[in-house]
Amino acid sequence: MNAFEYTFLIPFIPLLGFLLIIFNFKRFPKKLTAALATSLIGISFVLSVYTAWQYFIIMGPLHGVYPKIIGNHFEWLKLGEHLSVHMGTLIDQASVMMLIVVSTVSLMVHIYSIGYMHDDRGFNRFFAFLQLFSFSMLSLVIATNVFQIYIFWELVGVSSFLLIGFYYEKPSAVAASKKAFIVTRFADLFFLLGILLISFHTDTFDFISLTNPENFERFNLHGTTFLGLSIPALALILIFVGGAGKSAMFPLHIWLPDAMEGPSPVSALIHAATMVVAGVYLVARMFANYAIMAPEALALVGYVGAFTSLFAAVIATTQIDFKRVLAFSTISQIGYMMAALGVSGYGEEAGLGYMASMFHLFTHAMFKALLFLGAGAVIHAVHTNSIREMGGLRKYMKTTHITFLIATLAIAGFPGLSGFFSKDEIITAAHQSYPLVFYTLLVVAGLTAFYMFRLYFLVFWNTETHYHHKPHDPGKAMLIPLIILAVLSIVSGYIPFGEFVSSDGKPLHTHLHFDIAIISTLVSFVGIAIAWFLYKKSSDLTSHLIARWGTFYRWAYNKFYIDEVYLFITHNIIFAYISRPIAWFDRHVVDGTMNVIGWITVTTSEKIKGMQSGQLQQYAFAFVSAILVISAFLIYYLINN
Amino acid sequence: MWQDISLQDVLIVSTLMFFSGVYGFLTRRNLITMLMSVELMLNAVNINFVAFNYFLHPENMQGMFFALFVVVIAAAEASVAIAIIIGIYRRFKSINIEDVSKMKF
Amino acid sequence: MSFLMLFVLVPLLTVIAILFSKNIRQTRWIAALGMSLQLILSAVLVVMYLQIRAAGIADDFVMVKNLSWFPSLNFNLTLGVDGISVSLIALTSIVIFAGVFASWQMESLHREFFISLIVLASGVFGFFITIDLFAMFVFYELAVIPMYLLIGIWGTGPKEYSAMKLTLMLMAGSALIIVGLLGIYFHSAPEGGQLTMNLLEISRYKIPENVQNFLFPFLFVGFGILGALFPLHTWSPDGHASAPTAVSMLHAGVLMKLGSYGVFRIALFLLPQAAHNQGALFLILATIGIVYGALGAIMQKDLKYINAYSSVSHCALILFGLLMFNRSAIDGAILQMISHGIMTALFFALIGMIYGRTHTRMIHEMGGLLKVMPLLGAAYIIGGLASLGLPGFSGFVAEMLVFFGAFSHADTFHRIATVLAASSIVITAVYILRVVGIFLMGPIKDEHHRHLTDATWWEKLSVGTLLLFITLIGMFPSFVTETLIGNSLAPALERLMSNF
Amino acid sequence: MTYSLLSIMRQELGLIVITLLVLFLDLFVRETNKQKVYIITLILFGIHTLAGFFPFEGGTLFGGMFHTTPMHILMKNVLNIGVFLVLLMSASWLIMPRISDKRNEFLMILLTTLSGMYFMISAGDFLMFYIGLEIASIPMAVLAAFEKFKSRSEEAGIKFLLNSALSTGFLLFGLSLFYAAGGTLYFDDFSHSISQPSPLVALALTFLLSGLAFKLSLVPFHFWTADVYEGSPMVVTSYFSVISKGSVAFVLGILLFKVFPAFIGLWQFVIYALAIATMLIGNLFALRQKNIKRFLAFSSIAQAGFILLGLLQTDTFGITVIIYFVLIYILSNLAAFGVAQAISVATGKENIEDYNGLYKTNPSLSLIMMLALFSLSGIPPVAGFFSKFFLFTAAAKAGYYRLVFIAVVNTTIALYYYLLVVKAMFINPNPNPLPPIRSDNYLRSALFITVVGIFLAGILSPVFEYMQAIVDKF
Repeated sequence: MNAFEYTFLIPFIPLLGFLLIIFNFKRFPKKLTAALATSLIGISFVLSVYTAWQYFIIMGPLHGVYPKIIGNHFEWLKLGEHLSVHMGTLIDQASVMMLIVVSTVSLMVHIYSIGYMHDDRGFNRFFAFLQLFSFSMLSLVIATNVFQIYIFWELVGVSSFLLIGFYYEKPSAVAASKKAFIVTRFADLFFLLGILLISFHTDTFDFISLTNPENFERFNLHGTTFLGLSIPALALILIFVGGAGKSAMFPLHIWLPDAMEGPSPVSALIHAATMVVAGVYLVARMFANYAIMAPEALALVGYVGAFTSLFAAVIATTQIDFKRVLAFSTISQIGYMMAALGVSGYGEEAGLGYMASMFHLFTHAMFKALLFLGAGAVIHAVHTNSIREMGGLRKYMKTTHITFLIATLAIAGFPGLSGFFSKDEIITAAHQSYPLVFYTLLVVAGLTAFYMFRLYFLVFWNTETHYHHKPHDPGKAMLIPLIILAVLSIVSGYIPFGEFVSSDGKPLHTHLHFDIAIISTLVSFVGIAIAWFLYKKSSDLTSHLIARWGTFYRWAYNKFYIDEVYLFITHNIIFAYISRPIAWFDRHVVDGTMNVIGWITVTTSEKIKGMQSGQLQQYAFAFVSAILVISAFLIYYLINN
Repeated sequence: MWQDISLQDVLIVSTLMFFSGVYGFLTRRNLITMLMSVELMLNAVNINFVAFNYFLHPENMQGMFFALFVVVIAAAEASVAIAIIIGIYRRFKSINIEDVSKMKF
Repeated sequence: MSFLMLFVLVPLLTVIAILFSKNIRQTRWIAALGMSLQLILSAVLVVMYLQIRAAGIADDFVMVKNLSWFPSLNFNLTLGVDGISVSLIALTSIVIFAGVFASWQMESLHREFFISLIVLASGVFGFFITIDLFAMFVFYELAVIPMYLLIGIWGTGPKEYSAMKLTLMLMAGSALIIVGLLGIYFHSAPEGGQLTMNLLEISRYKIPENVQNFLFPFLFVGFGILGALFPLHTWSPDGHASAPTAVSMLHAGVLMKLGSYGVFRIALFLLPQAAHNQGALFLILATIGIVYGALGAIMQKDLKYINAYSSVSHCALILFGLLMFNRSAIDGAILQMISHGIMTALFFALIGMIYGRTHTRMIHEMGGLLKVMPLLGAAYIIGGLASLGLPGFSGFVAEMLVFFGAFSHADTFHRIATVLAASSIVITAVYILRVVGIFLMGPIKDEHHRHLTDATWWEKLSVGTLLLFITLIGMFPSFVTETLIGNSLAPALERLMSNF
Repeated sequence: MTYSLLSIMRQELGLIVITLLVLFLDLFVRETNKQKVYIITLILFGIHTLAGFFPFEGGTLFGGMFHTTPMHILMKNVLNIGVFLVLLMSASWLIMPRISDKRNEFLMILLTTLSGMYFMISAGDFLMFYIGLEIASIPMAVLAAFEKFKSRSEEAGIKFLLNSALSTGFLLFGLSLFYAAGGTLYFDDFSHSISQPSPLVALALTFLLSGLAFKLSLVPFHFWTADVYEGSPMVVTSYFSVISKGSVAFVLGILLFKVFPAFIGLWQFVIYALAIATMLIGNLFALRQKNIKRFLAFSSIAQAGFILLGLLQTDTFGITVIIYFVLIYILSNLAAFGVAQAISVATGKENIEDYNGLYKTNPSLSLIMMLALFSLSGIPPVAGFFSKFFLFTAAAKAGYYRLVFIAVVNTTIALYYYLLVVKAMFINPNPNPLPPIRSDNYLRSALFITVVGIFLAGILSPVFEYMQAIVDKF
């Protein structure tokens, strides 16, 4: 018996909603669907908050450590002698924090979607999928073991597929959904191999035993290695690849910008706040393993994160699609979180990076969701995605403007807003041990401020375009989430996060590092200033700059042609040189062999027909020769034996 | 005189007869001649039976009797064959075996 | 009179009843009734089986009943089931039940069609309820032959060619099997005594190793042909593409499982040492088959071809799992039999239904069908997701069991094979999503398609039944893997492992 | 003595009595009553067939020249069944113009050949065997040439007769050599007198086997088969392909197992090689036949190759399997010929092409044909499967796994061409299929019997077990 048995309800309530809606998707009126879905996710939200309250406040740390509690679980499947997969809920710092994030954003998006999707034919379908996603994501975050994570990992993947391809009549949406699914699936293959490898050596999936440093001695981690890596390093790198796929780390990031084909609320929920950080969450879940068993794998995580962060930020500065800028920004920010994990150590003060990463995950979820929802509101109002066709919107969409500004400031690291605090912790953590990462992140901070304000100025200031319909603020259903999230974007920075979430369960007392904060703030201001200078009003300067930096700009604008590389590999190499030849080979060689066997038989039959000449004497000749041959053979045989 | 004839001599004759029968059967185109060749073969066999009986197993008469039966049956065979050959001649206006090959392959 | 005999008698009676039917209405209702009864019987069988196991009876086979057939040769009709055959019987009745409803509108020569279909099914049932090799072989052949007529008469496209190829290749497989069976028969009593075809009695002794080595390829390849063993799978794409809906369903769904079941029950179970000696070779073929089938499916243009290649890949995974010689992999392989059986039946049913409306199976000639027929489209997508191994559906569990089982071999050879096999989950995703993207999503390509209707009640029933089971197994896999199959794996495993 | 003669030779005597009766009736009845002679013959022969099944121990006559045991009687019974079916099937043909005036001759000659086979089977020495063989084969030439108004029939007759004469010549030459080697023509003495094979024996064996192989139409002694089968009237062809062949198979079995067991090392080789050649060549030729009779001729050549699988080892199981196989083969082949006969008599069509779309107009004929072909190719649940499987079992028992494999692969090839006919009837479209055919009751009852047999003789194991029990006693 424990106090958290009810936690299984948190994911199951949305599942119920999904089933109810999907089986009645032709029958339910829109209002009923909206009310049902929103209230169900609302219940989940309340339960999540209650859980957090109970876990962090009522229960608090036991002997100075936050315990990991199995809410409830049952054996789902036995995999071999020792291994079995359980389904259940694991309540600990990270999962409770994630519960809050997921249920909050999900609730906001639900409310927002009531307004956003109001005129859409697929209203019921949309809410069903949202519920499905919420179920999968909530189950993922409270998974008790890595295999359960994998299961729901796939399910969130498919929900994401369904939602990206929501406008399935649009070829680009179909292509995007396909791409998202296949790229993440590709990464999941490595995740699966990682799970196979690590479970083979540790005989367990369960986080409680798997990530407990006291158990590490008992694990049988010796064995053949690959490329000189130790077994845990290999396994953890494989798992990280899985996470990288879902979290759109370089070079597996290509699906995320395309995923913006989905409706904006989906982008906010899945591709900004929750699913895409699953990779970070996964690494965080197994952080003890990374940090203690395979520091080299963790370093890789850090470098990949930092590089991705920079890479995506550079691309973001050139994009003109509203949501794509945000998508690259998301990639960049997740890179931040990954980098933070990578630079972190395990336990006590060394675990600052871990805490910072989680902190940033939390705050980022709030302001990035807000940004996307704001983008949705704008796009809803002006019916275009291109920021070139926007401008001066601050006059028409006041509330949207303000909330968007708050979010932009938050992501840019403006002092006092949530992003400022979390970023500060990350940069501090990097500063301690990884100078390269530290400088990269610093540059990225500046770039972030720059491209976000570029976006902001281009959309809300700059030259006003001529609009067919006068844009206006959206209705209440959409505004309320914006406002709530804006508030959260401001206040969430003031949560003493380290007290609640830390690498080893012990509360971590953090404080603002002023030296670092000042530097990073300055960098941000520089970014903002440049953006102000270039984009507040339309000027020729930008085109001059673009001309000056022509090649680089073009490369960045084309996302460094990574997509093309993939396209080339898949279409021109795998499809054209492997799959098509195999199809050909199968038809003509393998099948051909069978046909040739038949052909040989028939042809032989045709060729030997002359034997049956109709001439009696030829028959007799065959008769006599056969006798001679057989008797000669028999006599020879007899004599030789 | 005839006591000097050995089994070997007889066998040479019979074998020659047999295979000249076979040869005739294979090469002659006339149906009647082919029938005659077969008779030659059967008679060679008869010689064999009689000779073996006389030289090797004189204790009973099995070979002799066998030869007698062969003669009888050969006669029956010949009669049927001639009947059919006559029929053939009516149909084909020929008793050349090469003409009698409507069915083949 | 054994309860198991009912599984052959009910189809037989159904066939006789259909002989006297007057019109298509009667025919299909008789068929539906008969096959529903069969479905109920299977449910009863599952319950009975569980009760027997619950009563603590731990025999390898239960409900064993020996009906003397050819006493002088000791060929008997020995009935008996274990968890594996029980679950496959259940699979068969599910698929044939859905198949009857999927061919509800079979107008031409309807009586002959349903008779052939049910004869086919009774062959399959017979194969699963007997444990005497001779009787098994009789039923096996019985199941193969109606296929020729079914494809040849009611098929589409190059049906005669496909039917002929399929029949001849499978008969060539039988040629190998006969040699293997006779070899086993004549070595079934190494210590003297009566020769026997009874699985249980043969398994008491050890067939000499050189004999095993000689016979194993015959049996493995022989059954492997039906189980789509690379490179002898080529009957499958053409055969499936040409066959009428219910036949594709039954064939890919159940008949191909006869092959894998035969491999497991006969080749591996009776010749364990040879399996170890030669396993690596066939494992390579199975691995190639997995990847090859999946890659081959990517560039196909015909819906049925895609599914046929996908079946090649999935069935190769069954063989792959079986050749891992450990509990979870074999468990997974058998679950994969069931899962693939239902899944592929679902696909073929849907393809048939879509084809019945659009009169084309070329994916590029269709588009946006999801909008026109949301139920069928959605079912296809769900089937596709199940096929690419999405958790919550049966395929996922099966694949995971196989991979985990395979991964417990720590040597490089098995590792590489496993990684390659696992890579198929990505390729599968590629071709499934490709086809879904082309013909279900996107804009409507053909204006005529705009007015097509969605599923009728019998189609819903057919598809719904299959979907229900895919999901149920996916949600509660332990019921199948542990309760049904679990303890029945022990005898085979014991024999396979005893060599270590 | 007289009494024992009557009882031991009762089947032969019965048959001869029936034959003579036909002769006399034919001489004395009026033209209008000739059909009644046929019916009387049929009834008498039916009684004769049934009487054969009374259990009887058998015995020996003429100092061992003639002997009969339950096994011999079983063989004769199997042949009787076949002949009875042939008689039933011949009814519709016998009333055709230009045949009807000599229909009773046909019955007589047919029964005469059967009596020859009886003697051949029951022979206790080579003389009796030879006489039986010739009684069985010379009238066959007459039967082949029975439709003498057709040149093909005449051609068939002469081809059969001359070829048969040649083979007889060799066979006799072989017998003379055996006589030289063993000094006796009695089987019992013979098997005791020589125990070591010599080159002379090898030569003699080859000549003897070639004579029998000719009758059994084994490759390469088979060439006459197709031409003769095609040219002969359909009924005669069916008689050739099942009864004549079956009887020779029995005799071959008896000779190899009872007379030459000492030379097993020699003849096993020959049988092995002939089996492969026969199955393969028979199948390859059958592949491309257009005429149903020629098609069935080559198929029957291939079937003869399968019979050899049962002859590889001298044990009772082999003999049982051969008898069983011949029974099933008689039933299935006669069913196929029966259908072909019905179509041929009604429409004169004998080409496979003409069968296109037959199922539409003649479903039952097509179904019977299909069953027969499935049985011939060995598909369960029809009887052919069981007989083939047991043949394979026999070969495997002798250790010839590779031969079994080759044989089964040949089954696959055979299945291909059998399916071609099935395809013609069921699948091939045809705007003008043959009209619905209504055959007479005799043919229909014959077909009914064959279908029942095809279905039940396999699944019902007592048929096989009955044979095994009888042969075991031998």
